[in-house]
Amino acid sequence: MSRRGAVPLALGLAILLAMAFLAVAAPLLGGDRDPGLILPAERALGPSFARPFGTDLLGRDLFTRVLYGARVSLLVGLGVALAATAAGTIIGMIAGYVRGLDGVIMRLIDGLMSIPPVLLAVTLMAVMRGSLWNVIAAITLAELPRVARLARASVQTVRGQIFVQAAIVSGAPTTTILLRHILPNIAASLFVQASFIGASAIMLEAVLSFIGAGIPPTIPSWGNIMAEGRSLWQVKPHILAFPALFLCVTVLGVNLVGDALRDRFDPRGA
Amino acid sequence: MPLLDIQDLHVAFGGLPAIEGLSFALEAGETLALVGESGSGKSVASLAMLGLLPASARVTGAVRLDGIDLLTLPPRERQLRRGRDIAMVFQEPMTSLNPVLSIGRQLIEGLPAADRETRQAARARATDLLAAVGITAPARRLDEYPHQLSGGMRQRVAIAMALAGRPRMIIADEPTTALDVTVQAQIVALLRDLQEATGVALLLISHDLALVRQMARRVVVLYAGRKLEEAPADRLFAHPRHPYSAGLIAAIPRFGAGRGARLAEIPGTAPGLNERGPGCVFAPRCPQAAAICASPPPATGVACHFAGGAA
Amino acid sequence: MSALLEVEGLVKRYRVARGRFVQAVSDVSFSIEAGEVLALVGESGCGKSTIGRCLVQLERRDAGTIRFDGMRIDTLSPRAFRPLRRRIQMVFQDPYGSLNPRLRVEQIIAEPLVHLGWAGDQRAVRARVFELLDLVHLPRTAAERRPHEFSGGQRQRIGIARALAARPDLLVCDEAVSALDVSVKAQIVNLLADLRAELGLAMLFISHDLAIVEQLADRVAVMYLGKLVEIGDTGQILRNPRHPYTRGLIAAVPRIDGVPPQDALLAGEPPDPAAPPAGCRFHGRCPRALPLCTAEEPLLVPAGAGRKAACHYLEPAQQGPRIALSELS
Amino acid sequence: MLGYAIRRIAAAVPVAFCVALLVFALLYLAPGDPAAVMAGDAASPADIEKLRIALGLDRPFLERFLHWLAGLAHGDLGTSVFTGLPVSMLIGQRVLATAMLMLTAMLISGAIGIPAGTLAACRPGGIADRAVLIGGVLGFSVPVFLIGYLLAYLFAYRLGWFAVQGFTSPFVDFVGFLRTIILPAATLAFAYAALIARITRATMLEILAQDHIRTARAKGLDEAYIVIVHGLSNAATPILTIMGMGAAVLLGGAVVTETVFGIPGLGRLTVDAVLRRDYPVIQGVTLFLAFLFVAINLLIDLLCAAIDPRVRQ
Repeated sequence: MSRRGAVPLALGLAILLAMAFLAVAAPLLGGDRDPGLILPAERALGPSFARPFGTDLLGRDLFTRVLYGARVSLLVGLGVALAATAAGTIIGMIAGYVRGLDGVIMRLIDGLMSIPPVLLAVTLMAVMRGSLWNVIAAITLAELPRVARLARASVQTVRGQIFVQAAIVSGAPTTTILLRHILPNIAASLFVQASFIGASAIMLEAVLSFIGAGIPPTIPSWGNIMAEGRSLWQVKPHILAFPALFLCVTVLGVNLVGDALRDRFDPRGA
Repeated sequence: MPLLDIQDLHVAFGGLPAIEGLSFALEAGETLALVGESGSGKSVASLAMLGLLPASARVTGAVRLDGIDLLTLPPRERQLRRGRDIAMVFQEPMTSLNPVLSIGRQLIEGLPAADRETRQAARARATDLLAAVGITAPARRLDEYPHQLSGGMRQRVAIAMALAGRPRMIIADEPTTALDVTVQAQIVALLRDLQEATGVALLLISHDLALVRQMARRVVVLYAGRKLEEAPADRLFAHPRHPYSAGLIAAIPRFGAGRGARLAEIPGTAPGLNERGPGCVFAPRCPQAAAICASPPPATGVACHFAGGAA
Repeated sequence: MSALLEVEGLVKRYRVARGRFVQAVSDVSFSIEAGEVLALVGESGCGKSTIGRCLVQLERRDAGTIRFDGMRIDTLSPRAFRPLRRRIQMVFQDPYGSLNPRLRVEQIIAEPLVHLGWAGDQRAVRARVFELLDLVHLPRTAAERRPHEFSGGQRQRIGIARALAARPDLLVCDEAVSALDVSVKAQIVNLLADLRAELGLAMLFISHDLAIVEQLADRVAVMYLGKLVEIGDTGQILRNPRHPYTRGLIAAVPRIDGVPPQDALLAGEPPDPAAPPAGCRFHGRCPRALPLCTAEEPLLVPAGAGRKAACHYLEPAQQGPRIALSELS
Repeated sequence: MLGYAIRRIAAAVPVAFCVALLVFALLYLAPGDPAAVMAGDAASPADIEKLRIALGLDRPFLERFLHWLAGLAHGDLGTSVFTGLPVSMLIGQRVLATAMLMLTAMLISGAIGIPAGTLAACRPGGIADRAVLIGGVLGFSVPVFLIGYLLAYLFAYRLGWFAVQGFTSPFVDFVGFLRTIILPAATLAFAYAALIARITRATMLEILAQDHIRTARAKGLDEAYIVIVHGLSNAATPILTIMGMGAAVLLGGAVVTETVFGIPGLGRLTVDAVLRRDYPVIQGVTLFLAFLFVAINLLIDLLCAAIDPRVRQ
């Protein structure tokens, strides 16, 4: 069992560590180039030794910009995974344990879930000024219902188990039951879910920026770089290709880790 | 020649033996019980006979039906014998029927081709089968779904399904365990009546000695994957020769013994799949265990160094 | 004199679907004296487990009163009930599900000690845990291990140790030995009998196994479809059942020697509890049912020798045993 | 069945109401002043105030919400600030392209995902199983743009088999429709097929291990018959349910796919409205798509009830 999941897990972790390294070391690896440095003489160059990823329409170095873009993606992925999981778990635990609130909370969650996450995030971003924190907030809200539903379902499953009833008979107060008996038994599935939320958030940020509703264009993010390459995709595909490839590999890394963890916790896999 | 002849059956999962060297025979029309507690391998044995174990199981030995070894048959031929030669009734009436197909459909699909030449003929036969297992308004039940029936009714349907292929023997794996006592008694009576009426042989698999006592002529006692004793039921219950059989019979709560009567215990617990050595598997819990018990017990007769050889 | 536990007119309903209710427990009354074992028997769905759950407030009763030591407990809020949990404990059926797989055995057994006001220092708790492990015949090394390292019987011992931790006066055993193998079942039944004698425990022993009930219980209460149909001294009831259902139940018990009297076998199965029959709930399966039984519900009335039964046409009281039980096994 | 349908439809009403409330409240509560955002950075405070009054943004929440709801009841989703056209009309013009895109994507994904997942479950560890596992990870990891541009670059730009941009109605020119729809639908289907294959595999693995499958085998039935009739009939409910929830993936993916392939659909409408800060359009389209999602799931629940007698109860 540990053997089967070991290779993908190692691969996923390696990808994530490499990306994290690139993101942190972006100023060093990108040389002295500023990701925002505009060189009109060097517009839309193809990849070369000096400019491994080429340049964009304004003559900015794409390699440097892609490295800086990793910062945005990882920050969004991690930020949303943490925020959505924390908030969703609390909401789900309340809905799953306090019977009176369940109906109201779940109708609202169902309503929120009926709006596809991309659309919800886009809508939110339409009203808010584009900024990294607003993007994280919008995506968190879009991903929240999934976590809340899973948490609620898990709480209800565990809550129905006899050891929870035994704890009640043993006089354990509600906080003890939630924190000692229920939370540890749902933590594994929430952790797995958090990794998938992270992957989804990285993807969503790219979508938002790609359609022009995300991070402001002044900050290099993979979605922004792709948005800039959109108009010339037939003749200058490299502008799109490099950030898309990085996005792909990063999300793959997160998904590999998530899958491996899920297989470890629940071999049936859904 | 016996109807079913099992020789030196071994089943292992991932190198761990679940059944080791099981041999017994079943005559046509006979009722034989395979008795054991959980982990004894009794259900594994029944699934091995039908070839229903997962591919990860290693099965060796011989399961001869009319002299033909089922284990060496090509999968397709073996599949055709299931339901026709050997049918099976499972323990859980709540889960052993398909919840989304109607009772009629599940009955009819198991009928031999000759019995379902036309839709009407198939329905008529299915109705007869339901009537035979004591289901009231059988024609109406054909269009109902399992969840609309009570546990006892579902078990009757499962028995009707086993009869559908006109088999020569039925394996009943804990057929009454999941049922309430009053319903249990009804199913026992039904199985006994059906056997009398059709002459089908019955291999009863159970942990319940009292049930075995009521139904079986002969009994094979299994423990930790090994056969410890085989005897006619009367003799086994009167004079068990293996210490485990004796302990098991003594441990049954006796109705009518009166308040405060103490049950005979067998200390300890049965060994897991990875805790079974070459010696007697019961020795760690056996009151008579001695040094010799670390060596393999006699291969024939009662599997005990102290039981005095062949039975 | 007041009993340790007095239950009167207990009713528990469950909502099954839009406006449809199942009356799982319907107007049930009984009492348990200090140190007495009352067995609650019946088939699945008869409401016996629900009663146990109401006693420990895992369910709230819908009507009726529950008195413990003369004090009314059914109306207490969960918070107010908590001090009483020390005195009423429960052993569950499923030895696998009833122990939190993530806790060590010591933490499991100590849970009532921690929450029910026995809190001494760590050392005192540990000493009590060892005492309890000794009591249920488990090695003290078990304290450091986790539930999955134990067999079903050993787990059930852990569950019993937990229930006894706070030194309760009343133990509710909900099918506590049903899930165990024969050879292990005997161990646990004997353990419960010993503990009962040693600690003077009162027990509500919920079971469908009449043979075990006979060995453990002072009195028996028989339930059918949410109703109490017969209650009284164990020997009396099992030897000379006066309610036809009790008689059928006893006749259905598989016996180690030969076939039980077939004439007493009950036909059919309990009807849907959501739509119980009018009149006597048992009339559809009763071999002796008469028109009165479909019209009028029989009351639980004295039926001689301190017992009660709810039937319009009681089985005749007999001097000697009706079924020669002692010769049966 | 009828009773179930009525109950299920009745249950969808509060959800729909919550959706409406949420869509409205999100735009109301979100930090930032729509009027200020709409007017742009150069606008003076007076301009912003004028716009606010014009949009009715100065009224209290409840009044605005009720007013909006009343409009909804008459099919009035408001008027586009940018084009001056009714939002319902804009949606009406573009709904066909999106509906066709989603429908085609659903067909492609179902046709690939269900057989693949079933085969994978029949032989765990086999080739199909590996393919589904790997395809599953890739399907969730490869961004829609990458597949979209890759397919467009290869099959439309380089090979010229399909149209690079645009959409042709199937009622006008079916061949033209196929030339415009296949690439975007395949793009959209990628993640959805992966989802269906995965859930089919997981569900079938679970069901093939159930007792009633053992019963069917003990009856001597053919293995293929067991998998298809006994297995899939039980797996249908969970698979369909996940397909319904996964429609969110399709709806979200449509936003990107329509941008990549220049399809004049609802996704494109949303993107344009966002870029122009055209709030009534954003609100209208979001609500419409959310209702569509609720309706798809309602339909799927009814389908499940038709298949599984237990659901009907």
